Amino acid sequence: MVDLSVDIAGLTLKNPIMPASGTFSEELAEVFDIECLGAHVTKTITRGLRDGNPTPRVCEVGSSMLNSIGIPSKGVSAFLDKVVPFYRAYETPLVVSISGNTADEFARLCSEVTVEGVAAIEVNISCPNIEEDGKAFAIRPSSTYDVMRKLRAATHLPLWAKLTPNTGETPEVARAAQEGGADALVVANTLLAMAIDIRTRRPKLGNLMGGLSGPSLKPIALRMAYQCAKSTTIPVIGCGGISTAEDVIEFLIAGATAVQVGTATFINPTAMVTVIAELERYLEREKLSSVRDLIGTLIDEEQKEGVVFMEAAP
Amino acid sequence: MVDLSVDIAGLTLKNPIMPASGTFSEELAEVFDIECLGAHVTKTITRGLRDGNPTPRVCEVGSSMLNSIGIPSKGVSAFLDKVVPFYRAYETPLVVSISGNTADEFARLCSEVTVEGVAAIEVNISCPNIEEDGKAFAIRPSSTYDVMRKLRAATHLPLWAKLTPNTGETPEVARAAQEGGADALVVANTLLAMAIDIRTRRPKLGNLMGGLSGPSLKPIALRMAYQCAKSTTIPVIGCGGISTAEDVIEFLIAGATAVQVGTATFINPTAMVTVIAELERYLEREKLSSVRDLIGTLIDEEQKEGVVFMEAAP
Amino acid sequence: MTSVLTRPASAAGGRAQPVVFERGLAVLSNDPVNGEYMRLVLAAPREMLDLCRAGQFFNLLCPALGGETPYLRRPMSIYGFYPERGELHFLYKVAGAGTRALAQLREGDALNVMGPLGQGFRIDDDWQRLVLVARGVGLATLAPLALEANRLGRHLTAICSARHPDLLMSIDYFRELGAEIIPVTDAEGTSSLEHLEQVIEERVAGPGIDAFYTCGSNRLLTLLQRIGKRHGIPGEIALEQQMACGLGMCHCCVRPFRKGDKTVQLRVCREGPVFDIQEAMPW
Amino acid sequence: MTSVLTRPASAAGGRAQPVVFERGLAVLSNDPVNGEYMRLVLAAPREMLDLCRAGQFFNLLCPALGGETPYLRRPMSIYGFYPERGELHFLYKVAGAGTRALAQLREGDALNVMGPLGQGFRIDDDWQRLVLVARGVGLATLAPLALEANRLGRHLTAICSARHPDLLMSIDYFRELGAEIIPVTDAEGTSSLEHLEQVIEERVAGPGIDAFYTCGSNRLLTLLQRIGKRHGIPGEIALEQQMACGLGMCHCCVRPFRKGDKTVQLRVCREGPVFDIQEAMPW
Ligand SMILES: Cc1cc2nc3c(=O)[nH]c(=O)nc-3n(C[C@H](O)[C@H](O)[C@H](O)COP(=O)(O)OP(=O)(O)OC[C@H]3O[C@@H](n4cnc5c(N)ncnc54)[C@H](O)[C@@H]3O)c2cc1C
Ligand SMILES: Cc1cc2nc3c(=O)[nH]c(=O)nc-3n(C[C@H](O)[C@H](O)[C@H](O)COP(=O)(O)OP(=O)(O)OC[C@H]3O[C@@H](n4cnc5c(N)ncnc54)[C@H](O)[C@@H]3O)c2cc1C
Ligand SMILES: Cc1cc2nc3c(=O)[nH]c(=O)nc-3n(C[C@H](O)[C@H](O)[C@H](O)COP(=O)(O)O)c2cc1C
Ligand SMILES: Cc1cc2nc3c(=O)[nH]c(=O)nc-3n(C[C@H](O)[C@H](O)[C@H](O)COP(=O)(O)O)c2cc1C
Ligand code: FES
Ligand code: FES
Repeated sequence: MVDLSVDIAGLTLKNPIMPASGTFSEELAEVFDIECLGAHVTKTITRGLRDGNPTPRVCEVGSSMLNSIGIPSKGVSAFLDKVVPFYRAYETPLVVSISGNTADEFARLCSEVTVEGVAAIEVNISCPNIEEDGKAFAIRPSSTYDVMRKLRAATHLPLWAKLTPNTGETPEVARAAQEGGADALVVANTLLAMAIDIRTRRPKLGNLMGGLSGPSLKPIALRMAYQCAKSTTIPVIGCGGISTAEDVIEFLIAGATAVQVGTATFINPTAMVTVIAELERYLEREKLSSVRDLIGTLIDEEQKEGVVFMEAAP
Repeated sequence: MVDLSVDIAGLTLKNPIMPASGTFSEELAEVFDIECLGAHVTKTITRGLRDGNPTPRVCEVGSSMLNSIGIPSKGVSAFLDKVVPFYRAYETPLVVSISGNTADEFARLCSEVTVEGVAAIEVNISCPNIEEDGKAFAIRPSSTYDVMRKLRAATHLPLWAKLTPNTGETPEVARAAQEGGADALVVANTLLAMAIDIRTRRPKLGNLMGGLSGPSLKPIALRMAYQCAKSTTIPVIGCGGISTAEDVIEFLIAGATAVQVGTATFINPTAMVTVIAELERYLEREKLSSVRDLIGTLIDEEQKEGVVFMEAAP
Repeated sequence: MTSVLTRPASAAGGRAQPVVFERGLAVLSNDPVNGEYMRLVLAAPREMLDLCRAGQFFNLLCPALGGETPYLRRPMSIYGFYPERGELHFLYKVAGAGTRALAQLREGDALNVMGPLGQGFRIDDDWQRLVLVARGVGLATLAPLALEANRLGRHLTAICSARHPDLLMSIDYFRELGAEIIPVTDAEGTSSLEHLEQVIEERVAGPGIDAFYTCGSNRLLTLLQRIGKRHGIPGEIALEQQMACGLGMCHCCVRPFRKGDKTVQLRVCREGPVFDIQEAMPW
Repeated sequence: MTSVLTRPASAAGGRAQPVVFERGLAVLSNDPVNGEYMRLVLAAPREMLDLCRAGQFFNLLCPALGGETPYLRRPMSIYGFYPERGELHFLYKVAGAGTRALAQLREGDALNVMGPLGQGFRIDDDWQRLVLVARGVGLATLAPLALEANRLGRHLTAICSARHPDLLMSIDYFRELGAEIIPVTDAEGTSSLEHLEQVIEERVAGPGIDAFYTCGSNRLLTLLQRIGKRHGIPGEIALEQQMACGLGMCHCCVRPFRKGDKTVQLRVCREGPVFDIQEAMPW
């Protein structure tokens, strides 16, 4: 028997596989028993009601997708009344994803979701900070640090900071998140992208632009997960284009302690179930007794000077 | 007969299709007559001799690739003695790509390549600025502006600034490039990424990380090209994942005046020839007399508030 | 995975039970129906077919065939489900990458499907005289309603609209199930809204209509909303929207609906694809 | 595209002429040679085959078959080229996605190839007694050298190394072309470096050796460098490196070489794949 459990800042997960926010909900329990997952991660909510973006909200690009769902939200009280109780029936830890357009509103929501039944709070700091220039908090180290400080003060629960790939300063942002009080980093959210229907000459998304997710994102998210693991001392949860056990292993070797599976679930609703089973078989084949023996085992000494802090390709 | 010609800051190209720096060289003339291209763009050179990065320098990721060639360079005099004369045999304008790790070295090279036979200089400001923190010049508006000012003073030739996708501030960087003196923007270079061989637990690239190019990059580069066209008044040359005439049309509709084809040439060495022919056929079918009638025709009024300056997806 | 027979209430205290299948099914046939449509017949297990309801759909993982590489699943209405014969039918129009790939499937190939999904049509006990109005591929969605009406012994009139009489599909199918057919076509000049309104008003005045069913078309929606309001006749409409998950997780498939004086966004894959005709909003 | 017969000097003042083909060729056969290798035979036009030289390679656009989606082209040495019969042969080992896809090709399928590429083997006029030493799939690269030697009327000795006698390929082929064969295998304990050195030294002392040819293996390289230096015998080695463009544009395929007291980076696809054996550096 191999040990699949991992520890994220004091929270033990029975395995390192969990869904990515926005690609999972109660409905997936109609396809398989979601108790098998390492954690349950809910769609980001905001304090107030929000409609989300105009349709079409998704489109296909190559073997990946763009989305501009926005964050439709029924508000915090509907969430506490309906969603949190659903997950109480499971032993799997519940991770609640939240967001806000100002640091104070964000922090207030953070304290409001600090309730029984919630095991950790994922703070989606990839959303626009409307008090500054509308850039996401996690684009710059300074705004990351500031918002994390306020969030830290608002809860005693573990805080997972979800970073954005739309930055040239991943290691600096990761360090700022840790210094601001993050207990773990989720790396990463979707990458801003666009697609045009050449017949209609209209954007394929109602919102003009949207976030790229799926296989195309994988090498970028993997690079970021590696950078974050190298530049901080808190656990990194990899996310981006993961759809097979090999993808998971790549992220673990790069230094991630756990991973989130997003778009792959849309293509194959039981993707996470398959990945858990195959990860277990892989460890058995490799004669590793614990999945933790994989984490951060990348052989990278030869590239010591490396490019950990270099944001420029060629 | 449709008119394929476009104007890039006073330089007329017979068609909007040209190769991307680093994916083209004299050798391609052994496959087809390169006189058919809109321009010839050479691999980035630096002033001094450089070896480039350790091997392996490329790997495949999904239907795209990573490279960490680095910038092996025989230096400026070998370039002026051997490469520039080769292209004098062609009428197609020659665009020379240069780079430097300090603004002064960069500017000096810029003036050294200002010679007869060179029609424009592409300045690859996606390379690390070693006087600051090693981040590429084009990651921040301020370093972009500073280096462009020095480059502008070093030549009378048209300056094309090549931007990096490794930033959260594309519109600001684009504006800084224009203010600093760029005559056109090339959008964009490769995106920093990584791949790991799970059997050997080593990075697939000798340099640990490398740049993502090919189809996966397209929706990201398209978004950037659109942002740049919206936020500046100089021509934008789209680049990233372009491999078909449809891709070209998407970039032109988004606001690009011309495009560069990179990785597609590795897969299909005559990709540019095919694209030119198909673009012509498309215009005929659509009864457009000039390719210029496509540029910037995206129907985007409904998204007025848009996200032109929003760097945060969902 | 596994299944139970009823769809659980998600919010209730207990754990949800798996009721949606994700499975590879064997292709029995995949043939053109006329120039524009194909019918795909899959061998499906009884327990999956027993869960199907008219108006529901499946999300199909279109194969990488013929140079196409569709990525997201494609939603397709159930065209027919036959628990006795173990068959699941789809009727589709070849539109883009996904359906072009579907069209390459040959007998014996496998196709991964997920479903049944969404809410099917409602047929209240006192709805005896049903009228469906549909055009083109919309008939695919409404076809199993005829089967259901037949099973329940209701009277069904199918007003089938098409560009040309050649394109009128499912007519024989509807007729076999005892439905009365009113074909209307552009070619014959019988499919105009004015003519349709007249035909329907005559039935309202004559035998009477207890409920309307339609799908997809904006013009038919507004027409039936108007007639329905005028005479207090209820109705339902099946709607389409771009989908990703098909399950209700991603919120990409929303459309606006009128609930009293509010507009709410509902998920076509979850609260739909069948909606109250008066709540649907023209687009 | 089109072609001329000689490779132009790139740097010269005039314009370069197209000499590299990129074309879809029909598969004539694609069969296993033994448990590990496959031979692919393509129908190729005369003007392409006339340009081929022993030691050159093609860059193959492996198809998306069998669920594989190789992206970059895969370099493959010319195993045989027969202008008279219109055939181009490759011998390959199934390794990863690209060669797994190649292995799915059937008679009549098309395969897009680009080439011939790179510099082939040199056979100087006074090199009468040639010795090639190769192992495994390296024999693919050296096979056409036997053909060339035969055409030029040179004496060729082929020392063929393998894990097991079953895996010794191309032996019949070499023999047909009048080459003398010395098979050595791990199974028989005859493939050790010591034994090889002894075998080669005997030939140097006996009939004499004018030039060595080898490929790919570090061990064979250092052995032949040593023997070559000792006796002043020139030689060539065919090397491999990851490639993208195959033409010389991308600089990803470099390896270090000794030129005098300097180390230079040369492109395997362009300055190679065949290099002077003394300039090659063990890795
Ligand atoms: C609930 C539901 C039931 C449907 N039932 C049927 C049916 O029985 N028969 C049939 O022929 N068609 C049906 N459709 C439409 C069908 O889903 C699309 O024709 C199909 O997805 C087109 O895919 P494509 O790759 O061929 O076309 P493309 O245009 O290449 O598709 C590109 C993307 O747009 C989406 N898309 C395109 N058209 C539609 C559409 N009308 N609705 C939703 N998404 C779309 C695709 O799913 C894909 O993600 C239904 C749609 C929905 C939502
Ligand atoms: C000039 C030259 C001639 C060659 N001739 C032959 C031959 O005649 N027969 C034969 O079986 N093999 C030959 N090879 C090796 C052959 O190119 C690889 O086996 C093949 O590319 C593997 O591809 P894959 O997708 O099956 O394997 P993967 O391991 O999945 O390939 C992944 C990537 O690595 C590259 N790669 C893997 N192995 C090699 C290698 N040894 N050399 C260069 N790139 C590699 C692939 O091209 C691809 O880009 C030659 C290589 C070179 C450079
Ligand atoms: C439809 C959709 C909705 C998403 N919604 C959210 C969200 O609400 N909050 C969030 O933090 N990330 C959201 N994401 C991003 C995912 O959580 C994940 O970071 C991203 O998709 C990359 O992972 P993947 O490639 O595995 O999908 C969403 C992604 C998709 C595709
Ligand atoms: C092998 C390789 C080498 C490259 N070298 C350079 C270079 O020297 N200078 C530069 O500005 N861009 C270089 N690039 C980036 C390309 O010019 C181009 O911006 C990028 O590849 C995106 O376009 P593509 O997806 O069409 O390849 C290189 C790209 C590749 C793949
Ligand atoms: S398609 Fe995902 S919620 Fe409807
Ligand atoms: S493979 Fe591109 S230079 Fe050799």
